[in-house]
Amino acid sequence: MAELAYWEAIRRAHDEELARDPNVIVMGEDVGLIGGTYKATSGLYQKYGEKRVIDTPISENSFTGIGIGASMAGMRPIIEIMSINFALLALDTLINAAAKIRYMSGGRATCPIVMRTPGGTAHQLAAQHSARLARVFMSTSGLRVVTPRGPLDACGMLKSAVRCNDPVIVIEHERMYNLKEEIPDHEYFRPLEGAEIVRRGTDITLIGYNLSLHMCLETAKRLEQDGVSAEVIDLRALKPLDRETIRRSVEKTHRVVIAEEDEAAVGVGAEIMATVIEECFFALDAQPVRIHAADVPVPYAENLEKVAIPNADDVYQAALKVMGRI
Amino acid sequence: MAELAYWEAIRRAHDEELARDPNVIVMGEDVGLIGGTYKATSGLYQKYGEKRVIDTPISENSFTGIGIGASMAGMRPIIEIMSINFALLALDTLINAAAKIRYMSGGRATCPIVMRTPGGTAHQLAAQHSARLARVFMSTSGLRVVTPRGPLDACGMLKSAVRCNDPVIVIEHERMYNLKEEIPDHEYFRPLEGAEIVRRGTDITLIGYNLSLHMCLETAKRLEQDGVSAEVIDLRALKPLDRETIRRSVEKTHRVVIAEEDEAAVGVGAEIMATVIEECFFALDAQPVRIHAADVPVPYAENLEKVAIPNADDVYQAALKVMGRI
Amino acid sequence: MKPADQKRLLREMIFYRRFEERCFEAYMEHKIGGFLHLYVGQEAVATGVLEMARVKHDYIITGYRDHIHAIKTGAPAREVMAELYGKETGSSRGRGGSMHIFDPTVNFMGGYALVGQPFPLAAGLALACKHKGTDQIAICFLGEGANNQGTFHETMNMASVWKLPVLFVCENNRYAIGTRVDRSTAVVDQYKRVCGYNIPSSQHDGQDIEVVMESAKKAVDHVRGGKGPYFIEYLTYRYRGHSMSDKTALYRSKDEERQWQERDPIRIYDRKLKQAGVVTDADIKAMEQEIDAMIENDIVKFAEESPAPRVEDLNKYVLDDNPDPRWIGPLQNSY
Amino acid sequence: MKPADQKRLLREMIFYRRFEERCFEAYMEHKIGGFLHLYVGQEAVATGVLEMARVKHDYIITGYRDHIHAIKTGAPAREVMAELYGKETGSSRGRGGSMHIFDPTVNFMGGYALVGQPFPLAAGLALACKHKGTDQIAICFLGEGANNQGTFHETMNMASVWKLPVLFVCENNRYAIGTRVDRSTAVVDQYKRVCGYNIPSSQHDGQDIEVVMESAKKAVDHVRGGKGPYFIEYLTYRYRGHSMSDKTALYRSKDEERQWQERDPIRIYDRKLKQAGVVTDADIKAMEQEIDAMIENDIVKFAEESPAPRVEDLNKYVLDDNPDPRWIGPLQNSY
Ligand SMILES: Cc1ncc(C[n+]2csc(CCOP(=O)(O)OP(=O)(O)O)c2C)c(N)n1
Ligand SMILES: Cc1ncc(C[n+]2csc(CCOP(=O)(O)OP(=O)(O)O)c2C)c(N)n1
Ligand SMILES: [Mg+2]
Ligand SMILES: [Mg+2]
Repeated sequence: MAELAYWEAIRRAHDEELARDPNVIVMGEDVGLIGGTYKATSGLYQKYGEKRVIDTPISENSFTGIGIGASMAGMRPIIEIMSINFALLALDTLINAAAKIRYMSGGRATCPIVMRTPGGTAHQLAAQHSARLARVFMSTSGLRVVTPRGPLDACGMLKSAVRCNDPVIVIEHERMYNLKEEIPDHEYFRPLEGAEIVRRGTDITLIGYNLSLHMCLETAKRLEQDGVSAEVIDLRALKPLDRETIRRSVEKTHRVVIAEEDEAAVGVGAEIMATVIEECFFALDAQPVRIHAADVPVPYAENLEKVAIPNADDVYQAALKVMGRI
Repeated sequence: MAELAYWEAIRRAHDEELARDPNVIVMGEDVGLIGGTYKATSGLYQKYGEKRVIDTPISENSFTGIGIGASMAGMRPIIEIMSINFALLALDTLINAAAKIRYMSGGRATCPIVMRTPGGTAHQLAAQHSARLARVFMSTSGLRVVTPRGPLDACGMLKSAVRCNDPVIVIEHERMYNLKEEIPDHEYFRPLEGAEIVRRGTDITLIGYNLSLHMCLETAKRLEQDGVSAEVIDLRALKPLDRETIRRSVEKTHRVVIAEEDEAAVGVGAEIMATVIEECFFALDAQPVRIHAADVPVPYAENLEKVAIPNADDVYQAALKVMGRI
Repeated sequence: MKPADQKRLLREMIFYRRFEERCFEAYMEHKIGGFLHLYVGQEAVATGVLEMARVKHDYIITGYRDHIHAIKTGAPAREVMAELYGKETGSSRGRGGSMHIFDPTVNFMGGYALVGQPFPLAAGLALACKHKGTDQIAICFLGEGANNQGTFHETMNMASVWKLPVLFVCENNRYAIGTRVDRSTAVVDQYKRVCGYNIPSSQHDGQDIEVVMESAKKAVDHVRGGKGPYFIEYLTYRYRGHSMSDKTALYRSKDEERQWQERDPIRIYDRKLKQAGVVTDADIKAMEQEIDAMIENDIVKFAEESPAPRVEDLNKYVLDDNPDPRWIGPLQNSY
Repeated sequence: MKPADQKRLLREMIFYRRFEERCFEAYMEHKIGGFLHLYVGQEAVATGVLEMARVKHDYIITGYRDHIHAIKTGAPAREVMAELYGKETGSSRGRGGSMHIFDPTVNFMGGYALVGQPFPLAAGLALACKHKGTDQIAICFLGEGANNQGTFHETMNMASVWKLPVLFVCENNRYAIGTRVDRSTAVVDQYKRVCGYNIPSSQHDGQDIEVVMESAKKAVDHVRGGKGPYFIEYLTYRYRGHSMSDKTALYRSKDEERQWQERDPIRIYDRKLKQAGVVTDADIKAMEQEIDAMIENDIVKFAEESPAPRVEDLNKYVLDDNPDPRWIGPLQNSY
């Protein structure tokens, strides 16, 4: 076991898959020569050459489409979109093409691409660099969407994504790339489906994914000191969603807080809330609460940004409220 | 009062606004010479000329961006995107630009555009022509989103949208263009905010918008024969959402069914469900239910399409279930 | 070219014409639904270009006006018709319909409804060919209207920088729905629009199949020879409306239509072959009868008699229906 | 040009250089957050082009590397600095930051973070000018990397078809982050890339402000004269990394950097003016001192002392804060 940073774990997954399968290629802006904005592909261009690790022009919709076309002919492209904000430019090829080709061809054509991108608010990057678009992909049938919470999943899920025959969207986070975790030295995989109970508890269920999972973990620790036993679920996969794990947990705890970093309206939190209602309405002892960002484009000014996006304390306060403690 | 079809009502709104304000222009593919795919702009090119009613090339992202730029300099462009599916190509200018320019300029620049587009499944148009993307716009702060249910709102809300200083997304529906309704002969406006109780009732609240509102109305009629008094809410505006009207209704009826045409995952229905939970959890006597499409790209074959998208009977069955009748 | 081949090509074009006209009828009878875009008038382009390609070896891709491209590539015509009928035996198992004919068994990689979307997909197919070192190429057929989409520019640039083996065939039929090319486009000669990408290009008559074949051969050779992409433009015309609901009178004159009718690719070719003594009027009549019979008795019959998809299969083909549990799960240490 | 103007321009360029360097320092001191893209090395382009425009009359728009374009257009430098400090007195009220400087009072219509997005916005501004029949034009400054975006193609075509009064200024500094232009682009001379749109274009040295002004004048005259769009390319160089975290050593040589340092626009111009006897070394020294003092005592002081936005105002500016109830509601016949 070695401790790796999140970006190193992604890099390792790329490296292993590139070494194994000549049909694996990597594409994106500045993923090659300079190794990626977050170093997630560093050294690979030098190791595998410019035909395998391809620096693209600033043409998101079409380089994504090229990856999709290549995947239809047997390649396994890993496409990096430098920031999820730019993915809006590539939604035609991702949603109108990749997500639908298998279905509309009656299963005769497939698009086994992986699209990786950091989504989320970093620090003062303002409205055009702070999008959190997980919801858009999560609402698209024909896609898989995963959100690795740390290096273990970042490496193991990316490897599974490359092997899987469906288009997979991997949503990372600019504020998680330096997060560290021990991961096995030997090759391993982590499945693309299934929520995970990352902490067991009996009094309340805290549900998060990606960065918001860490807010839930922090909250659980604080709640422990208050004598509240919180169960924490990492959704891991937003599509398909593991409704069963959510149901079982809430049926046990009877209380739930859902944390996400995005704005409320039609967000992942809304879907989880609806899922809780559909799966275990009568098991609830308190109104479920979702924690989310303010309904504003993300402001630049530090003080405004701070109140615009949620933090661990917001989750904690919500949990206290749901527990009837305040 | 004259009875107008939905497309005629839209045409009339265009005509009145073009006649009134020289800064109003219309842009889109085939909106000019041939008068639009759904005739919504027919005759206007001939009446106002090619400088006011502009046929654009097939360049969705940029002609939308041109409309946005023009609006920043005082124009009032009404942009038609021929089908909401193509709007995925224009999300960069709509979401990254129009929705955020006012905020990120500290209120100093504004984008008073209107973007009209038909969204929804028509008849056997298959996966790439059946998108229902209301959810994407509804989750974008900085936009207004409205969904006129009939000619009265189609004309009156479009006129309000042209006058309003915010970017407004108007979502129409291919299966509603021939729907008829009496509308006043004199000029009138319908507000861009506020849900509307289109039928009063006491036992259950049915919530819909756009096409799904009509499923709710049909259901209410059937329920009446079963002795159930259904209240029907037309959301009308998805953003900002009128939470108050939803709350008051559900507090009265204690039961709710939400109907939408889109897939479930992170859809408008999820947000309405979450809203109901947040606003009146303790008033509920039954689990709220959402009716939605199957989680598949829309198939071409008639029999498959039929089961893939929801219909009025689905809403009716759900209502019976919520009423404890089945 | 051998007379037998010439005769075969004439027969093919007549077949394509009749096939499309039969689709029109079936649409009127409500047997076919959705949008239906017919290829009538443009037959020489797909027929001629694909005659010069190595079908079932090269990758072919196009837009929504795709029936004939699919058939000439090798997709069984009865499966194409069954697709239009929304049947389980259809090219796309009834899931795609007219705009989305797929047959990867012959490397026909689909018809797409989003104007401009096939450009990058084609370049991606070509990237795969180049990567694997085969001598396959990708051929992308699209209309002149599609060239205004951003994907045109982005893809031309990348195809050129990476020297991808892709042939772009522009079927310039002068209209994008109701918009005549000069009303939407600064440079109307489409082959001139690639000057900013260092891609060779040329423009040809798209109504004379021999001209099409000769020019396509050069283009295909260029691309297969490893010299990178090529862009070829054919001047052609669609005789019918854009789709079934379109009224051409709103945007073009009867006169113009008549002029182009005189340049009908089938008439041009049959006249030529008759003059050369390759076929007689009687041959053609026989051909037509044989074709019509085949369309009715084989193609339409197959479509009519095939079963619709089972509604229980609604959720099939959304994702891989038999995924490997190692990649998918379940997760072991959860509930 | 009068010596006084020459001297003023030299002073302006020195001021822009010092302003950006002061931003760098403030960033290091954590006074400025987010992404910061500096214009050091490219000063002659914005200064020269905008000198030839009618600022506060014409519309100006650009990308994220926008401080200097804003200031030269007439946005108060202290408001730009206050914006970087995230203050309520900032150009964008602290909401936008470095990448989103706005000052519509002088028709500076913003900096944008999405590469390629300003192309259509600029054409839209131009459409408004044409529509209103004023003699205003729109000027769009972007890098060479942006030209690979689909919006470039789509916008060039529409600007040309509609003969919009828009000047596209391409600041070709050879790199898009770490990607050298020839690694991403089939035709590296950017002015040649508009050949497919019937838009006149030209390429010039971007380091010599007199060359910039002369060429820009012609381009501006063309556009203002109603002849439609023009595309002008300037060859230039950014001396610093793309943004603050960028290490240039990963993609370019010290040697190359040194060569471009020798073509520093400020040195070129001060040498020229000294030779012509317009300024002396002492004048320049005095200028620099005056500038530094002004930056510290006026600009930075203003930014430092200005208040941050009030957190209660978080929801301001999302939509019109004082909408007309006739359009917005409430709806009368509801609850
Ligand atoms: C992205 C997108 N925008 C608009 C449309 C609507 N549309 C369908 S076909 C078409 C015209 C295309 O013209 P052209 O490329 O010349 O092909 P043709 O129909 O003439 O074969 C348009 C605008 C679409 N399907 N996709
Ligand atoms: C749509 C989009 N894609 C990618 C990026 C990331 N990005 C920011 S600047 C840049 C390079 C732009 O280069 P160029 O246009 O030459 O401008 P320069 O930075 O050299 O001034 C890239 C790729 C972005 N901001 N937006
Ligand atoms: Mg055409
Ligand atoms: Mg550059």
